[in-house]
Amino acid sequence: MSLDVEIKDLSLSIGGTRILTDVNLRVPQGSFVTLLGPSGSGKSTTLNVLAGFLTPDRGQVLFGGQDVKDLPPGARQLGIVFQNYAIFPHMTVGENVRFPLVAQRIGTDHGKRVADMLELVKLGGFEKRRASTLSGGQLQRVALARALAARPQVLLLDEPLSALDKQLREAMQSELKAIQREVGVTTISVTHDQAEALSMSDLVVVMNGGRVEQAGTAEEMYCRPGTEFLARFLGEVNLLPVAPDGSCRPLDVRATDATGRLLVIRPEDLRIGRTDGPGFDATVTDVQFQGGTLRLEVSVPDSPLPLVVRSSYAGYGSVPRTGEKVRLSHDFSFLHFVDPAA
Amino acid sequence: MSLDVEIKDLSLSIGGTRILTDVNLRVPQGSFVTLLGPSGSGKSTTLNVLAGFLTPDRGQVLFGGQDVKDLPPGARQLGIVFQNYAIFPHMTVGENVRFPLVAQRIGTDHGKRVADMLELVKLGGFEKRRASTLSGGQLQRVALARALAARPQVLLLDEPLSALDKQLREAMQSELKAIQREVGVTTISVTHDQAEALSMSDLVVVMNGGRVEQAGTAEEMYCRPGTEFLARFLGEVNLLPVAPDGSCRPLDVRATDATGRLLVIRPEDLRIGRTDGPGFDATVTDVQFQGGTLRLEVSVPDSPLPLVVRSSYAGYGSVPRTGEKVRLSHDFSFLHFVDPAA
Amino acid sequence: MSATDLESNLRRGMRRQRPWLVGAGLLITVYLVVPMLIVVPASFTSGSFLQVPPDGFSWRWYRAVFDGDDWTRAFASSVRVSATAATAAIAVGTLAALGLARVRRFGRVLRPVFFLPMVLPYIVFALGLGQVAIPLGMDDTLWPLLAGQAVLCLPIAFLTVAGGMSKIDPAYARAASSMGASWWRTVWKVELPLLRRNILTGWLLAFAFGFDEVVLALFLSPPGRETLPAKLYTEASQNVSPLLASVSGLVVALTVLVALAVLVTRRVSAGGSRS
Amino acid sequence: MSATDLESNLRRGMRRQRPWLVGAGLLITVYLVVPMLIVVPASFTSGSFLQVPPDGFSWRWYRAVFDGDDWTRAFASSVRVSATAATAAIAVGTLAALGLARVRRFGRVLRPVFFLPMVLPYIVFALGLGQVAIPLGMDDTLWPLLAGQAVLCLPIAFLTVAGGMSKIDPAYARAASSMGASWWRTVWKVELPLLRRNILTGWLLAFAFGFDEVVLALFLSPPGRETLPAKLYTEASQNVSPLLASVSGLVVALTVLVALAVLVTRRVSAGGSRS
Repeated sequence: MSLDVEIKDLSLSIGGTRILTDVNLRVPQGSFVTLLGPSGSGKSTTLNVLAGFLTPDRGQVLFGGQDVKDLPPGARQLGIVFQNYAIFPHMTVGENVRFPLVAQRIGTDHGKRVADMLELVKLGGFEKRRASTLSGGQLQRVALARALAARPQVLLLDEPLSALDKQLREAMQSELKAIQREVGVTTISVTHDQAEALSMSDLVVVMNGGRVEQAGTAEEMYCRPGTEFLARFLGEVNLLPVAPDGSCRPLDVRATDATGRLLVIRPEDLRIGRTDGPGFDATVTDVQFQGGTLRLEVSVPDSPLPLVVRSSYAGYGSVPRTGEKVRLSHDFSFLHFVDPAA
Repeated sequence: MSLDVEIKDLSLSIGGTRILTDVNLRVPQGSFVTLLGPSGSGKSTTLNVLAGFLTPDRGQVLFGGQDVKDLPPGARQLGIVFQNYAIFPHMTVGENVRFPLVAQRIGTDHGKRVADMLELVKLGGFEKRRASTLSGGQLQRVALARALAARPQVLLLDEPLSALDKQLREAMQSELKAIQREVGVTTISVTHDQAEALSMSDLVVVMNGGRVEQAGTAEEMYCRPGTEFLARFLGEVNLLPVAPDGSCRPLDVRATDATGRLLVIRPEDLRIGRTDGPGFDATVTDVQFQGGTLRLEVSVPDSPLPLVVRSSYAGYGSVPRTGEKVRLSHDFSFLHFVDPAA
Repeated sequence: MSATDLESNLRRGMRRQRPWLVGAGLLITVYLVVPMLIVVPASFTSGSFLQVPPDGFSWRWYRAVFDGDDWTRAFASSVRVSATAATAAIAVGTLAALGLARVRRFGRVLRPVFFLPMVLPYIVFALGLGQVAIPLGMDDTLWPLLAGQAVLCLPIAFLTVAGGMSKIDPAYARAASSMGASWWRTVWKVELPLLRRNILTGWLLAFAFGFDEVVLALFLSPPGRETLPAKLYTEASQNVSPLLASVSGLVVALTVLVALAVLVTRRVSAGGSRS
Repeated sequence: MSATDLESNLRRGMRRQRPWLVGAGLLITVYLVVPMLIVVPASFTSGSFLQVPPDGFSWRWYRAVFDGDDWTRAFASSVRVSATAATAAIAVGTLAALGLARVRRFGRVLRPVFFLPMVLPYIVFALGLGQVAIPLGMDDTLWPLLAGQAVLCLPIAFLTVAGGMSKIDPAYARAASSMGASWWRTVWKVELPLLRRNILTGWLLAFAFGFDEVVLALFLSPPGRETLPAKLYTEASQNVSPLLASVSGLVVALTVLVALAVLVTRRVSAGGSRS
């Protein structure tokens, strides 16, 4: 039913501008892969090449080992959820979901299939509703039902949740993932929302400047970023240069084999405590309450840049004030370094 | 220089639909207040009333005690940063910032004031640049410089950071707050971004359905929400109903004076541990890696709904798997209850 | 409250500062309507000469229009010609709007071609059509006139449909094609239904335009089948009788009816898209 | 890469499936241009009769145009009339576009009024203007013709400027007003500069339209000051000499020049907004 997807050495220029350069990507059968990147990184272009809306200059797009480069979008057995859903406004929900079945002359009992799909996305009985009477979340579900109706081999999601409110977006993340798992369709999603990418994907692919920067599981990418760009792009980070003697001020870390590189310390790896605790002295320069966590900036005598610390709200006892002296300690089980960007 | 702002019993209907109902609001002189709410809650409408673009049906808008209801926008001594900045594209940066000075015939040495303002927003020397050659972040700074050029008594921000990328948005939060503090202007911001509201504001005002739901500091609002709507709206929450006997399964909590109400437990108030630890048994049903924190859903024998737990990545030692048995404990210094929504 | 309502109210809020511009807008409206207000009352004169103000009130010249059958024949001829031309123009204009939307970059170059008929020297065009008709043996038929009017109506038809097309999210066509729909199914099931109100409006506007067209009608009407404006012109260049005013009054009434129909379709369309 | 480029490439990607619609678009273009391609070659005939195909090649009939001074006088008269009318139309149209943008809801009702001249029965309008001119003692001046042509050019002028206006973020005007700018400063310093290319395009289109207008010119031109199209018409209804074709050729050349100018201003404008 579902196929693995492979992109090999893909390059694409539009109007003389190079958009994609040697993009390589393997999406295992049935997995959920997210392309993540800043705007202009080429993630949407990659999706459009997969969909067949753009033809690459060079390279291959393989669905289950077969090159689909010359197949038009409609012959690639794709389901696509568009950013604004593209639910046909002059049709009912049922007619929308039936559309791919009729267009591709699939099966005979369309009514049953449409009902099943609407059941899957929890919109059972919505067949007769006009698309224009639906809420954003309902439109999203219809778009998913329509994309899955023709039993596609590959499902493409273009910023699938970006048009939803925060509350709904978080609820839909779990649900979308659950449906994808149930159907088992190979899924490639494009998003600029890190939380969405990290929490939904089996594999995250970070793109930058038309290239694949790194691909891996969310944990790998976050804990062991391969480049400075990646370390800065995913979440917040403190990057401490390792001095020629292997020291890494202000931490009591020795890393003689990593001189000149940058130590990656996430804000939640640092602990803040009363001045009588362990660690080294620091002064709080900024406090942001972020609901559940506190984001602190602290200045340390030896470090030119302030360090960012994220701590649980409950951890410190009370909220530190700007200017307060605290003790900073750290707590990590391994050291990870990246090379500074050129 | 700066004035306090007060809204009294403001009501407004547009085209027969009630948009605002009895809105009351006090913004102390020099403070930074954010109006937060879901779309359609009336927060933008309130800002437009403050700006003078909309005339309320009833109620007063007081700047420093003076009713400005009959003053046109240009006479209210306002600075406004518009959502898409509205930087005049046919003018240079300098001409944009000079615009309010010339229009209001303020001072004589406009060149000096323009240079100062651009210095303030770290765009010194950009006077001659065309607006069309600037990046999004630079446009945001120009908009701020222009809004502050005429020394306004009140600064209004309409989703000031929503057009920026995540990285830039977070950097600008601190900077915008710092500039506001330096200038000392009373500032009212509208946003749908909770993180922005919680981290930047002296006072957060949550609106819902055209009314003020609650106003307070970020911590008050998060830790002691007054209504079920508010508890659910800000961050994630577990709401556990208190049984008639005062128990609150599955927690070992007794609250005989709060029967029928809901206990508010934030995901970070719950601790997850090995099965040999303290607390009660739970089964992990969903794991989302969110970069630095894990969001878990666990099912508990006594609770119909799964509980949401947020834990530091480092806390548990390794990432729990779906289906794993764990022990759940809790850790809070006070109990807070809300009434269930009607 | 929709965003449009808010927007409209924000602008309304600004209005109080700008009565000048609003006043100017109203004056212009009056200026456009005044010539109509002169001709129509003049048609109700009971005298024998066309004059302002009219000499008493009577339906005399309206009765005169329907007395002979030459005016009603001209009217019928006009309706037939402009309905056919409008239908041809809307068909071609719709095709063009659909086609050009698909080749946007190339379309940007082609688009001005559709404005050509608006700046076309009518007489030159009429002469050209007449010349083409002779070798084709069609100089005594309605075909040259129909073809010519269809061309002249084309901008109005094209612009109306293309305006609707530009408001249709291109993702609809992309979605249909990704679901395996042929281009034909996409046009027929997705795009044309979404454009149907624009197509109706475009037809009505093209019809009204063609109905009033004089120059081609004068040069290309076959003898005995001249259209109403052509007959009006011929009569007017001989003597200015109140009969002309009454015919004009009827034409204006028809035009206003068509304009109202356009308004209604636009209103309905706006209402539909707002809900 | 801008979003527009991507969009255009996405559509280009779809093109391969839809050569039909593109073909239709090209055919239509040909159809619009063909009448021109007939008249213009015919003007180069060396014979004494207007015919297709032309009888040899010569500049004879072009020299004839410039031999007498009646054609050049008509040309000058046309330029004067249509330039004046276009200027009036663009002034009024710009004011109207600025004003109606400020009263959007009310503007939605008023907007169709600006389409009225497009469906106005020209003859009726000309008769009305002629009737008004008599009591005002202006029936022997250019004023009625100027006023009439200005009205007829108004839709083209208004639509061009209003089209530009609708693309200007209303936040600009709101921002200017919130910074204490009077409505006049907002119009002068913010809106007019942003509209200047639309205003230029609108003027050129209005000029081209007025230059080709026949009906009003015939009814309202004072004796001895008839415009080029009016003279063309009068000549054409008497005898069809190749001289008409050569004059037509010149008119077409001028029209194409204006159209090119419009294209250039639009290109520059598009380039400006893209950067």
